[in-house]
Amino acid sequence: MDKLREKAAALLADGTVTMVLGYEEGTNKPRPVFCHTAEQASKLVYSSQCINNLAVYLTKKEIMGTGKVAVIATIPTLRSILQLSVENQLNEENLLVITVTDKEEVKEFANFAEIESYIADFQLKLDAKEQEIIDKLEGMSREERFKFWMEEMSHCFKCYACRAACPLCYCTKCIVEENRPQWINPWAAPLANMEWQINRAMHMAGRCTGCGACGDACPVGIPIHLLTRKMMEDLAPEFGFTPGQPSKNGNALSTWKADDKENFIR
Amino acid sequence: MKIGFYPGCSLKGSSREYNESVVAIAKALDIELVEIKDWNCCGATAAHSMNEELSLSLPARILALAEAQGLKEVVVPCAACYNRLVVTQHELKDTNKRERVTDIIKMSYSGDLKIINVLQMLETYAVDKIKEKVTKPFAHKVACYYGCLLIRPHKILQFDRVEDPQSMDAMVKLIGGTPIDWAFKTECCGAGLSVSRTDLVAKLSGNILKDATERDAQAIIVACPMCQSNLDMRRGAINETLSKPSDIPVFFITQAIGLALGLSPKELGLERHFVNVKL
Amino acid sequence: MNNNNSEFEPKIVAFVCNWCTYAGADLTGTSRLKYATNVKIVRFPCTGRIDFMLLLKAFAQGADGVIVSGCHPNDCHYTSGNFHARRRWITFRGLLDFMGIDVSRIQYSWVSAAEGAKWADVVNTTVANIRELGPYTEYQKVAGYLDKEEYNG
Amino acid sequence: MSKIGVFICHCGENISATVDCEKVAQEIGKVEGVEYAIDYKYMCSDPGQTLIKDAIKEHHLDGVVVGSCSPRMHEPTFRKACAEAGLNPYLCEIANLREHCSWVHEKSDATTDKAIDLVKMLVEKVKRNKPLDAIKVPITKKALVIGGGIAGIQASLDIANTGHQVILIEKDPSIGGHMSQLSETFPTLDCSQCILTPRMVEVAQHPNITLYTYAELESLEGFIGNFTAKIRLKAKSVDHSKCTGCGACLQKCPQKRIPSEFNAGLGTRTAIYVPFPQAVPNKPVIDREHCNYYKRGKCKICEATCPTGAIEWDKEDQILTEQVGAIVVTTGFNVKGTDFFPEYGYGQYKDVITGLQFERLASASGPTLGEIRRPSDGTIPKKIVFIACAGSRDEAKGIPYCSKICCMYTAKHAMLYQHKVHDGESTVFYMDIRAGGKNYEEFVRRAIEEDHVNYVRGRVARVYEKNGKLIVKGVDTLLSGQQVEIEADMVVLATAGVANCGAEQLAQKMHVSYDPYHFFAEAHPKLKPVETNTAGIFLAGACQAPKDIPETVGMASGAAVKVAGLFSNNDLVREPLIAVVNRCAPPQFSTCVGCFMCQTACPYNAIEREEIKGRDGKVIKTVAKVNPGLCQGCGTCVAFCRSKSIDIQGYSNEQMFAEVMSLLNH
Repeated sequence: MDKLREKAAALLADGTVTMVLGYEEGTNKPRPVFCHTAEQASKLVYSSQCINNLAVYLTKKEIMGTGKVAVIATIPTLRSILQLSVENQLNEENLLVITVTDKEEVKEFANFAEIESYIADFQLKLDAKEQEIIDKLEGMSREERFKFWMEEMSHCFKCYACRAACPLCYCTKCIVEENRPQWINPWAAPLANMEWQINRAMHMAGRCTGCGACGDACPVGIPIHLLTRKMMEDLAPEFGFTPGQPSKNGNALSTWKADDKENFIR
Repeated sequence: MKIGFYPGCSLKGSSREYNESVVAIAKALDIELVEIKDWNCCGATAAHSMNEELSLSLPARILALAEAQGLKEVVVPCAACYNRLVVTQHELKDTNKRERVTDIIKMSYSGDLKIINVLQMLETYAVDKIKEKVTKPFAHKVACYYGCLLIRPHKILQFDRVEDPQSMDAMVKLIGGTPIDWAFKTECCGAGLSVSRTDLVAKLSGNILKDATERDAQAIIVACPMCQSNLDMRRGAINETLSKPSDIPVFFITQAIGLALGLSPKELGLERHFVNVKL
Repeated sequence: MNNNNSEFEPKIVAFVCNWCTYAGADLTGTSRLKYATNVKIVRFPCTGRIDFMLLLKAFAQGADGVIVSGCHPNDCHYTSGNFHARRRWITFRGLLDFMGIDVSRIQYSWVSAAEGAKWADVVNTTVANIRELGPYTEYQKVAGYLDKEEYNG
Repeated sequence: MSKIGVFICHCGENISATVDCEKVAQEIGKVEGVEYAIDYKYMCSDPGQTLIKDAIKEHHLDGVVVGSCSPRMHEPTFRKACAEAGLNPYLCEIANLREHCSWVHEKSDATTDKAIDLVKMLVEKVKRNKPLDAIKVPITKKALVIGGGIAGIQASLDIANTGHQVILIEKDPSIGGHMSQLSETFPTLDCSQCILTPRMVEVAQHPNITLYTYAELESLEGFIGNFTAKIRLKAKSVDHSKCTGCGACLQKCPQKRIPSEFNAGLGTRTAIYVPFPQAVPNKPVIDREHCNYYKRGKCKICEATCPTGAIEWDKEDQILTEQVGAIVVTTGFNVKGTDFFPEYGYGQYKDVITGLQFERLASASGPTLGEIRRPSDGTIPKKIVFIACAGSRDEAKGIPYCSKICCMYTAKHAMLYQHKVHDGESTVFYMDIRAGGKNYEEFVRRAIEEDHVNYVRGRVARVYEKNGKLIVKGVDTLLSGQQVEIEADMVVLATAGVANCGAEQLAQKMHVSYDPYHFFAEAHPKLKPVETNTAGIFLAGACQAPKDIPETVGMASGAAVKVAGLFSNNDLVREPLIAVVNRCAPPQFSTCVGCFMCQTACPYNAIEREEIKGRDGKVIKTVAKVNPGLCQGCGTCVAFCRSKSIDIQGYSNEQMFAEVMSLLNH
């Protein structure tokens, strides 16, 4: 941990970066912190408790400013960073990515390619809890599944925390703000809520890196991250990509194969 | 090496020598033949032209038995049986047919049994063995006669080239023989008309013998009881149609191989032939 | 299933591409083949243009079934619009099914400009299927949530 | 508040027979925003159109919906009418009340109700239509012709003679194609080369034609009027600017036993070769596959003999980029080899040959200098059998279609044989004789009656060799119904005509569709036989289906006229139904966030990157931009864009959304 603080302090001190994105102690778990001075760097912490996906800030001009910024990235964060880079959202020059290895080593990445080879060793796996719910849902009849989700959706009050927490929801104008036409009604109602979630999931198809930030962010605990997660599991074998690793040229929906299945088409 | 074995009626009757030679060389080549228990007629009778359900159910039962007896692969020396079994397996890929037939035979049927003819058995499991065990090379000029049932319908059997097949020729080369290039490899011998229209059999088989002799073959090699009996048993009738009578013997490929392996003519049932075998 | 729906007339919207299925449906007409009146065709330039939201909107607006149809693979007027569409639908179906939305109410098909008869057949069989399934009240109830204050779970 | 005019057409009885048009008009009249609604017997008629024009002026309509036949029928008609009345044509929409309603339903209220819904749907759309202007794209007035057979030659000459530039590429070292291989041609028996070679020379000398032999299409991009073709100039290893075509090298080349393609494998050629004496250009190329130097690194005898030092050993393929406005594909066909026929000996009998090989035997420039001699032993066959439909019209062989030319050339072959071998005996086995064409039937009769060719109607079951003879076993199904067995010296198979090798890949390169047999597909079987479904790409000759010389030449001229027609305008007027990326106020400038996923989704690479710069010239953001020239308007990007920043004119999100809503909300 000291190594990390030293590194951050150094970077800020010699002006390599104008800010370090990291974590500090929070009420019950570490929370994001923006360090602008070497002193602030002493607050930095790093542990498996750090679950916020800091990549979400990297597309926010108001936070990033124009100078170079260092980000202390967990594995999920690294995945998001790669996806963002594929989607032309990051400027390699102005970003310095740091992580802490299992051996407590502070690792600085020279470029995105290095990040890619680094995370290649970490497969993205569904944890038991998620798998359990998915299995439960798949065990249900279709009607039951619908009931389940409607029940869940009826709790949603459209706070869009899911959107705010997702590093890949960086559109300057989201479809829910589109009113010509009004694709999705703005008010919170089961249909509008569901339509919003379906859109979110479809927009994540082939892009989601499975960090689960959306699910964690939901104040009423709707397991929305399962929608994208499940889709990832289904599509990966179908379209031949590895969950959690960005597909360089185009994603699942912007590409095709002549022999994609069509057993459902007459 | 264990393989399931379906002899069929011919091999137990008119073509016993085929059975004897198959068993004999299998032994010599360390292939253990496991005869399917309680097997029945393959339906290569009137059945397959008279009654579809029957023509499918008979072979289906055989296949089901083999599956039930835990066999993965079955060798079927008789070309007619081989043809019926494979064709049935093909037909039963159709779900409706399969349901109907399994309902008739009241047995479970998966359809993943591998059905092979003698040539396939030899070329898959015995080539090297044969090479090493040949003691008396079968050094003769021979005409390999495949007949129709072994090759056709090609789309279904998927065995060898539909015209001018090669597998038997290869076997013969293997035991030191010289297969001739001739025209009647797959022409009709008269087949089932053996009894009802002997005259036709005489004419058709006649053409075959004629071409073989004219290209001075010393023997004809077959892999089908029907062909063998027509060419051999009907020789008298055949010779009446020929300007100059033919006395060339008709071997089963298994007999030829048997001889090459040094088995005695007796073990191979050569004395049962009508046209006596002097080479 | 709902067999008490003999009187029920399903509302079905067909999203078709301009070059194959729309033309195919024209051929159905010129061939004077008859089909059910339940289906109304919306014309798109290409299946690649068909937004999944429009399908949801159709259901929300009370459609009991939806047809999506375009050019056969390799016949797309825009060479690959239908391939993109096919991927989209593979993804979309999986998601809907996971959310318990009845994908059997969406009939995908390839109908070429030459397949007038096939179009009539697609329409008639789809109408029959939806009749069998009955009205999509399950979804419409949710959609009408704000209108009638009677949503329960 | 929009003012829509709705015009319901009875189409005589065609619509009104099952749809209550009057009621439709009334009901629509009540729809919000509909200013004027009326029904009329024939909207497309002059008075009908006048009705629309007058209404537009009188009621100041800002949108028009015509409920009539399919828009594929009269959309242009009515849009033109609107334009004439001063209304932007793209504010006019057609509700398909005939093909999609009246013709497919019985007379009933349901049918009328559906009609009303369909019109309502379009009313809702029109309310959201925007005036659009047709897009004008300049046309590059230069044509690319692919394939230098008779089709390509004809097309090139015809286009060039209209004063336009033509690039003709041919994959072989010489132009001429299959026609140059033929001996005499039916039905007049005039020498093929005698009529062809002058054309070949004309091509080579034409000021408007640039000829590239030994060249293939590498890739094709762009669209009608504006294609970019990359052409691979295969290395000839001989500098044709230096080579005088003296042919000294050909004499000296030690590799002499290479089967000659031109002689269909019956003759041989050297490794450095000119395919045939009359070749254009008449200069050699080195076949690197067989050349000693390229194989073993030594030889170079040709270099030593070449007086002008034209040999270039390490010459590499060149890629040439050309801008062209139109393309004529004339890549021709091929014939199945004898090895395609197990029943005729898997091609192992030397004296069983294809029709094309017989052409070479019969040709004065052929390996036997026009004498019919057996490939096996060079003797003159006294008995010859021709088998028509060898492969063609044979489901089992996977070629169900008729190759069309075989009946005629088989008759010709038999005739030529009889003329050359007077004591010879020829038999033709046939299924039917298809001799449709001017003087064709007469030609066949002549073969039968004057040259006494023995025609046997029936199939040949087997051909096998026996003491030097080919035994042809067949059946005469016409009279005797008997099996026939002929001891022939030679057998000629009229093997099926098939698509040329590589046709499939070429089609994919050019985005033109093809049939299951890899022949290129015409845009319409009757009315657009030379067009493909890709605008600006045309077909001629046997690459579309097997056809004879006159038909090929006719088709080639047809394609040439299409090209000339296209080139008669300076620019191409295209429908403005294309995608556009939205714009909005700074600091956003556009809601596009520049993820550029749409780039991978676009089938036409029509989406470019546009940098939005501030006053200081610094790049504020990079967003997507649609190239209106390339965009074909499929809208795949629209459905794909997450932020709905890209939309397509004429099928916009608002319009489609409104249509769907209108269909159901009642």
